[in-house]
Amino acid sequence: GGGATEAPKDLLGQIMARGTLVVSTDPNYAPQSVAKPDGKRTEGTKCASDQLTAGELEGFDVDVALELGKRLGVETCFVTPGWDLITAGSWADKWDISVGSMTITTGRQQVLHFTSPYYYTPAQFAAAADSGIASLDDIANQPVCVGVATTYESYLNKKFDDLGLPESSIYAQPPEGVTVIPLTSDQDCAQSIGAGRTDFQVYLTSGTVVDQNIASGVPVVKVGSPVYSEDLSVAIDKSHSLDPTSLVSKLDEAVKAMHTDGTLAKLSNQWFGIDLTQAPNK
Amino acid sequence: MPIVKVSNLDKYFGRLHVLKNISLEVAEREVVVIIGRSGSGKSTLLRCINFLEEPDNGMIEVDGISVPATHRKTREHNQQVHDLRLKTGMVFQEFNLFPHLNVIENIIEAPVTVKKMSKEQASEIGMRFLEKVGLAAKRSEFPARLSGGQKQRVAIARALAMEPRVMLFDEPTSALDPELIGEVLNVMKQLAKEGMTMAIVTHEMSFAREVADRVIYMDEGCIIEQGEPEKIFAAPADPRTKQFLERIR
Amino acid sequence: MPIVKVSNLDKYFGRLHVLKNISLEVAEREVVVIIGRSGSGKSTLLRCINFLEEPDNGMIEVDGISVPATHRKTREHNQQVHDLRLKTGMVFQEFNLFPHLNVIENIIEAPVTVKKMSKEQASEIGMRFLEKVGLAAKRSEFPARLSGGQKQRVAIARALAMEPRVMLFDEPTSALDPELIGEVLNVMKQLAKEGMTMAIVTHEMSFAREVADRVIYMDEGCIIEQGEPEKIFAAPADPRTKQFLERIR
Amino acid sequence: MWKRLESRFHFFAMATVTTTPSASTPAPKSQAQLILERNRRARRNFTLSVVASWIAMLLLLLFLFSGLKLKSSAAGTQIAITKWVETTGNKQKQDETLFSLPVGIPSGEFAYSTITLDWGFVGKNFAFIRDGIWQTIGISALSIVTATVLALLAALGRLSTFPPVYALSTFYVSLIRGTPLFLQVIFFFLALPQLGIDLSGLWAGVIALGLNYGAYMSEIFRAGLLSVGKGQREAALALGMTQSQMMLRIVIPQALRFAVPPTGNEFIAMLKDSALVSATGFVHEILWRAGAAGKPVNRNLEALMIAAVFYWFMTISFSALQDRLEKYMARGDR
Amino acid sequence: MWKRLESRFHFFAMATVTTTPSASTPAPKSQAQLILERNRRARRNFTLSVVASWIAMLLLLLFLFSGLKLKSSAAGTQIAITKWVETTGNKQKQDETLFSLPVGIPSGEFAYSTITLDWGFVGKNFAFIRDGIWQTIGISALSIVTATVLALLAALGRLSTFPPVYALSTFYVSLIRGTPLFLQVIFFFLALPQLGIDLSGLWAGVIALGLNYGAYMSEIFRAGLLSVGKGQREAALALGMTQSQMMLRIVIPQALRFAVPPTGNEFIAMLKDSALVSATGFVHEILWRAGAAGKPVNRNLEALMIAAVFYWFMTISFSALQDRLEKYMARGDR
Ligand SMILES: Nc1ncnc2c1ncn2[C@@H]1O[C@H](COP(=O)(O)OP(=O)(O)OP(=O)(O)O)[C@@H](O)[C@H]1O
Ligand SMILES: Nc1ncnc2c1ncn2[C@@H]1O[C@H](COP(=O)(O)OP(=O)(O)OP(=O)(O)O)[C@@H](O)[C@H]1O
Ligand SMILES: [Mg+2]
Ligand SMILES: [Mg+2]
Repeated sequence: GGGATEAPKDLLGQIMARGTLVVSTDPNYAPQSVAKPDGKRTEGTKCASDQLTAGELEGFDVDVALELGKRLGVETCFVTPGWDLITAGSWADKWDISVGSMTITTGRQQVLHFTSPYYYTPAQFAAAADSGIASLDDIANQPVCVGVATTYESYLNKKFDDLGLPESSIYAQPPEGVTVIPLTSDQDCAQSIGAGRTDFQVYLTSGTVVDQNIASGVPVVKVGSPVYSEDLSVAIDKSHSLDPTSLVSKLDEAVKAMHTDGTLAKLSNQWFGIDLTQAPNK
Repeated sequence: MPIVKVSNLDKYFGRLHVLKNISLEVAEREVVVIIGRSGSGKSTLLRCINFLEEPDNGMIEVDGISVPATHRKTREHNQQVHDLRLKTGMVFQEFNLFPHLNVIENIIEAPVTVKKMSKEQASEIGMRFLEKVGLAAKRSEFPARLSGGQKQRVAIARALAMEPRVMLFDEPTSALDPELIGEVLNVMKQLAKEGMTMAIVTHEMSFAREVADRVIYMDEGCIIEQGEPEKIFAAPADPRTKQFLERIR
Repeated sequence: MPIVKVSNLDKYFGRLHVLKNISLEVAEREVVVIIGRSGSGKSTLLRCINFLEEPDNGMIEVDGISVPATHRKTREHNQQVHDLRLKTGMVFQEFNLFPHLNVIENIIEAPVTVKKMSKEQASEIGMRFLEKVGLAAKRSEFPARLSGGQKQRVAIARALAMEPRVMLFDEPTSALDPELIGEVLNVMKQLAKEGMTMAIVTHEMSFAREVADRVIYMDEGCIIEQGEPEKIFAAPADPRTKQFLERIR
Repeated sequence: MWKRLESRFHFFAMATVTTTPSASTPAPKSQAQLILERNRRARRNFTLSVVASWIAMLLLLLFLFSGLKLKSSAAGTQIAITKWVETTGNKQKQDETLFSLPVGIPSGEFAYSTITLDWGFVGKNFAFIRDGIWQTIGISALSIVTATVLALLAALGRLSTFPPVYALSTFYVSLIRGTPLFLQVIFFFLALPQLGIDLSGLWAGVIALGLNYGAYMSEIFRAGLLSVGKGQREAALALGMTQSQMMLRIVIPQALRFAVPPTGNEFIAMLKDSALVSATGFVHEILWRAGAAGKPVNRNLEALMIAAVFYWFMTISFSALQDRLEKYMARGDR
Repeated sequence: MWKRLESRFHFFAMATVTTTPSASTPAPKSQAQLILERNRRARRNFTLSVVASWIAMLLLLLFLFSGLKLKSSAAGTQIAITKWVETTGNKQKQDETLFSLPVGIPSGEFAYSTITLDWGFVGKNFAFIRDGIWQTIGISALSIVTATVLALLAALGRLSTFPPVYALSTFYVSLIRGTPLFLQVIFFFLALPQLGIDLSGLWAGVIALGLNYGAYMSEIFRAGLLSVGKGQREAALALGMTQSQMMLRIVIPQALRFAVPPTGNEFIAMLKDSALVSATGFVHEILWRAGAAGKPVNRNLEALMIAAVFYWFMTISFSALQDRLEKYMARGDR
């Protein structure tokens, strides 16, 4: 919600007047954004009592959001609505922007403004370590798990229009004859395999998630090289009651500046161990 | 001038004509006992007098407040019914004490909420009537711990505490063990002696004989015959009355 | 040889000693009426005879099956109790008809489930007893549509359909309107005439006088005196009996 | 609601039949007839007013989701009802006035807008979401049967005098009521395989739902069992029935009747909780379909509203069924 | 469960006091004393057996989550209990035998493994998840109060003879019971602002939960109101009370008592449903914290189990409170 005393003309004005940038993020993706178990509320924060502060979250997205706030000259506060609510737009002015590794898709562009991408992730197949699946060819005619309503689901279903990615971002055609098994989130796929379920052996998600799965001890391996690359970007609600255009261009400038001055590359190396901020070219 | 006057009362339950053009007057200080077979309409008549049942036709008058039957529950009608109920006290077969309140709370509930009496004043009056029914010692007991006879005596005290002009009793001893009937009837006899106007539905014929100024025999929604108890019990005019009295021993 | 033999029966409810070393014999074809004040233990005695209450001490014998009181519910004890219950029929104050079954279903329920009789055979026997209590026409009615007197007569037919050797009645008419008491007492008189052994708790003194072979007066868990009805009613030996009989009219 | 209205309508049907003869013989009506008719009229008026109020509220609800806008116009002497439409050609949208009401007096500037839904999406996905009805009903029905059996066993266990049975029943109820249904579904789906029990998504869901509702319903059933008076048990025992015969033939049939209304409540709740089973990914009931249809195109609210319409419809149908069942079970009460 | 045990323990306390004098005077015990003692002993044995069974079941539950493995070894004449441990230095894991039981006879080859939890994760996140308790309790308490008020109003409305009130109450119950709680939360959070009503995440959740549970509970309250016999109402009216005095002073107090146990059931369910409020992003109760802690590191089950322990604990505490309340309200029954 707002908190300005004199009615600001647009969203950017409201943020400046309020002194806080309210960012929505999904705290279920390591290492993009994670709640710190031993997190402490930042002292002297301007964030409302039902918002989280810098001290309570960590991760790549969190650091990017903090940096954006810094460049606007305001404090960054976080809220954690369900992922569906964020991607659906119509935020009812409850928060200002989303910094949540959101892929730019055709559908989302109808309801959200996007800045230019702040990084790119490869979409990566992974399979249970003991499944014997070693190449993309082995995946044909297998059941494949994805998070419901993700770009991975659209890709497997060959709905490239929904995906809305440039030709150059797609490295490989989807395997033939797969049965798509959409679970509530990408994480549930790895979890099912980890728990010893045998309903499927393969899943498709972001390469960063697979890395994290492997690191946390789930017995899976990467299958083949990435199949496409997603442009991930900051999103702003089109239906905000205040005009968001100046905010969008301001954030776009900030993202571009963070690319050029190496801030993003540094953060990517810090959290992922590699630089994912360079635009893909086949 | 009668204190209760029932004129041309009709009552239907669905298609069932339960009271058929009943007229009845009760004089001040009179004790009327109503007898009759099960289903003859005795309870319904009593319950129409204080509008626990809405009559379909006719007029009820108690102590100068006369309320005609109506099917429109206007504000005015409701007010009249309320005033009329303040003139009458009722005692039920099943006692109907409020189980969540103890004895004295049961008694002062209505004086406090209806008459806006202070708790102290209501308690004082309540204790007076509780003593009258011989239960002053039970003032803090909950109803569940009383015997049936004690419950009914509290119920009588509760009705009396509103200081009504007429008391209506609907089979006050039918739910009691034979041994406990006596204590309730004694309280009622005492009330009659003190001049309370009473209308009583009962199967206790010896009590009726002793206390009643007038006995009314009802059958199928009509008053068949009425008169002094000696006359009714000794020489009923109507064969139905006779048959009923024989059956009930 | 007596058909019912109660020996040295003790029963406690918590700390309350309700039956105190009661011994009692009932001969075949004998009608015993038990009277006494409320709380004197009449119902408990009756209910101990068919082990609806587990006695704490003593022994019950019915028609050759003798069951000692025990606090260990062994399989053997349960079997004995079951056999004993087949020898006794019980009629309660509150009828306790099964409300989800109609009249004839109420009656054949036990013959079919307990005695594994076929439905046809059970219905035949059931109808015989239903005729006996004069309710053959009501065979398909649900209990809720019967009057109290009819309910109790069905309850009697239900108990009889198990062809017990002894019938126990616990205040079978106390929950009835005065007019309806007669029809139930008539059925019981008929039963007595046909030679059924019966133990009856009741407050109907004129009935007791007419039907009982022996009247037992209980007080505070003890049998105070017993004897032929003429003797008990006309000249009770114990002052408590006398006082009780006076109070109850 | 329906029960009450239904009995009213039933009453009308009767009334029509019985008043016909008096119409053909225009004899003066008796007092009884007049009173009967008056009472009947009062009841009918009540029913009609209730139905009218319901319709009014439904219309209000529809209006709130119509996307229409009330605006004062012409210096506040008119109220315009406008609609936000896409002007052909460019993708811009703008208000189009549908009609305006003159109010005469200037009522000041105001604008009241309602919720705009994408009806194109609704039309396209209606059938897809609808096809989940059978899955929803299927899961709920399987689960409620499981739950009923478990609840009955748990309720009987609570009355047992054999300590392990008593303890098992209280432990089950406490543990299951004490932990979230979501965890239970996940547990049956993800943890049981580690114990060597591998359930399909559907069965993991059904068993978890059944266990969960069984625990809650056991309290209902226990109340039902206790509601059957001591007299009924004693009558059965006195007739020589064993404990189990007494339970099966006398107590449980009566307890079930007492338990039907709250069990109906539980079933209605379960229709919606059955959506949790979708979390296992192998069941595609209404709410899953709503998510699948709405999320990719960001029409979550629309999709949920479609699902809600079906749920509401199912609930009302089920309530009607339940009323019938209650009436049937109350047949001994007439 | 607790109620029953508690009253038993109460009984022990009394018993101890009363048996003391007989110990100091070693007179022969009367028959009454012997019988009393026998009955008391039987009751105590029951309680102890129940407690023992509970403990056994808790231990079994713990064993299932212990990660221990039963394996036959030494040609099937021994059963080994082993644990899957990280051998220091490398990240490899392997079975380490804790101890083995000789069974003597060869029992064939078998292995039974239980669920392995990551106790390190549990230790690290326990406090984080625990801190959600107050949010959970707060939302639930606010919501149950809202729900109680709404349920009472709706139940009274159902008894109203004024058609719009009757219609409103039935419409409310039907609509809310007919649609999913999740939709209602979303509606209050994101759709209502379009109608000009802007609620914070917490209040949108509380109001949605309150409305939802209010609808279900109204049926409970209606049953409660109906359970207060006609005689009570008539007695109140005959004493000159108005309809509202009768309701407030006589009927509702008795109805509430009847409604306490099922309302307790609802509150226990609500403790868990309150998690839905987290979807708004502004409330961080137990289940949200469990998700946030567990999902990023694939420790969902562990996180949920921690949450479950808290829920169970809250449920048991609440049930104990409820028992007290029931006893207090039953004071007129003694
Ligand atoms: N609320 C009601 N709805 C329908 N019928 C009723 C209602 N109350 C009473 N009746 C019927 O009205 C008739 C008269 O009933 P009422 O209770 O006045 O009789 P009564 O003389 O008091 O009988 P009893 O001695 O059994 O109390 C009976 O046929 C009864 O079934
Ligand atoms: N289940 C029980 N638990 C505790 N006390 C009981 C129980 N049943 C009866 N009592 C008590 O035992 C005593 C004897 O009761 P019983 O019912 O046998 O008396 P009764 O002679 O049949 O009286 P009434 O004429 O009132 O039926 C009473 O004091 C009663 O309160
Ligand atoms: Mg009557
Ligand atoms: Mg008795």
